[in-house]
Amino acid sequence: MSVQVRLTDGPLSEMVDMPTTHGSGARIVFDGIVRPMEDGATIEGLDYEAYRPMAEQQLAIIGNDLVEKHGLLMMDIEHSYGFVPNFACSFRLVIDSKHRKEGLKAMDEFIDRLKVDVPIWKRAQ
Amino acid sequence: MSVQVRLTDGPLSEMVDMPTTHGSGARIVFDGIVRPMEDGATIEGLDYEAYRPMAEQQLAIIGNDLVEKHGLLMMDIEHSYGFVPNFACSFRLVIDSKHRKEGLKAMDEFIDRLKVDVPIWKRAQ
Amino acid sequence: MLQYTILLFGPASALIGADRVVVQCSRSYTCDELKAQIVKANPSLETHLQVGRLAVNQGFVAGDASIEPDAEIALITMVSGG
Amino acid sequence: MLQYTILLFGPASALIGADRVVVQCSRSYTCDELKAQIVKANPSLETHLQVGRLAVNQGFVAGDASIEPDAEIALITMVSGG
Repeated sequence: MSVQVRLTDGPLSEMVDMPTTHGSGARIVFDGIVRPMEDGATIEGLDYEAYRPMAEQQLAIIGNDLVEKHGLLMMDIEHSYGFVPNFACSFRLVIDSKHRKEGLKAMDEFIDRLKVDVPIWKRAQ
Repeated sequence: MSVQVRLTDGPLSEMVDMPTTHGSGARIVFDGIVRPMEDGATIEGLDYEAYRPMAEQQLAIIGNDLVEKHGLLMMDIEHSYGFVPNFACSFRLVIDSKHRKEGLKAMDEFIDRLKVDVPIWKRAQ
Repeated sequence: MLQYTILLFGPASALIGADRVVVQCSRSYTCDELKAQIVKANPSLETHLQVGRLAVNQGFVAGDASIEPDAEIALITMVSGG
Repeated sequence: MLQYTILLFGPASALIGADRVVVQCSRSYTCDELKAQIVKANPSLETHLQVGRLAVNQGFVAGDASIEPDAEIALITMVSGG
């Protein structure tokens, strides 16, 4: 029942080989991708400003809450700060769970809470 | 708005590099993993028997339904037949969508329908 | 004399020890009629036919749909993919 | 004379053109009192303080929590990660 959190400068690289947790029947990976349009205007990418120590703590708090609530096996959380160009990945959430239902539920809840409680702000460039 | 379906003999390999669809803000990947226990007994893996032509058609029908219903950008569906050992992947669903909500919803619905309408049967080995 | 061949898979196939059953008939059946005839000829399949559906030419059909004897017919019992 | 320093980020920081504001005081404030004092000293931040929350030592706190002046205080307005 491990939770890992990383803040990364710039876009996230391709997902590294991460063996699924023993006993896991489902792995779900969510990649948040920067879209080339923001409010109808064409952009180059997004600049993420993070209050880094608190963002890390909040991500870990949410992760641990949801791991406990849903009985998940593993959660790996990575978010960019700084500039992320269009089409690149700025956020990745990996969840291993025994069954899919709780994993999908946790993923949905995680992203809801991310958008309220994690001090990261984006600005179109 | 493309839907791809593949039935593969044996376990699915690591996900190949698949660029996200233009305009996608979310990619969600679900991996179904064979667990080493079935009904409390230790097993070597699962043997999947598929009524292959119909399984492919049903997977495509479900995929196209959900792509239309949720306005998804891309769905890639792969399922094993034959023997898949413990800890290997037997099913992978990749969804690209503009936003995460519809992608997560579609993933949940897809798996519900998979477990009702797709003629594939597993047997513990 | 007409003849329907019904493909079996998974638990239904294991139960019968064969990958198909054959039903003789003097006229075309609807899907529901054919299910009843399969049970009549193979009583051990009754439970599977209660929860299962027939697929015709690789697609599910309504109970009152008429089935041609030369169609590809399959009994799709409780599936378990994923 | 005591002094609170409040870190700003994102839109709030852009609005003020600075990454922090300072509030002078003669006694310790609760979180809600400090928010009121920040608005008083920086009226343009009012909207941000209405929707935003104060974090103390990198965690959110209740409105009636007392805040030590030497704590690390930050104004967390509408976030937009993901």
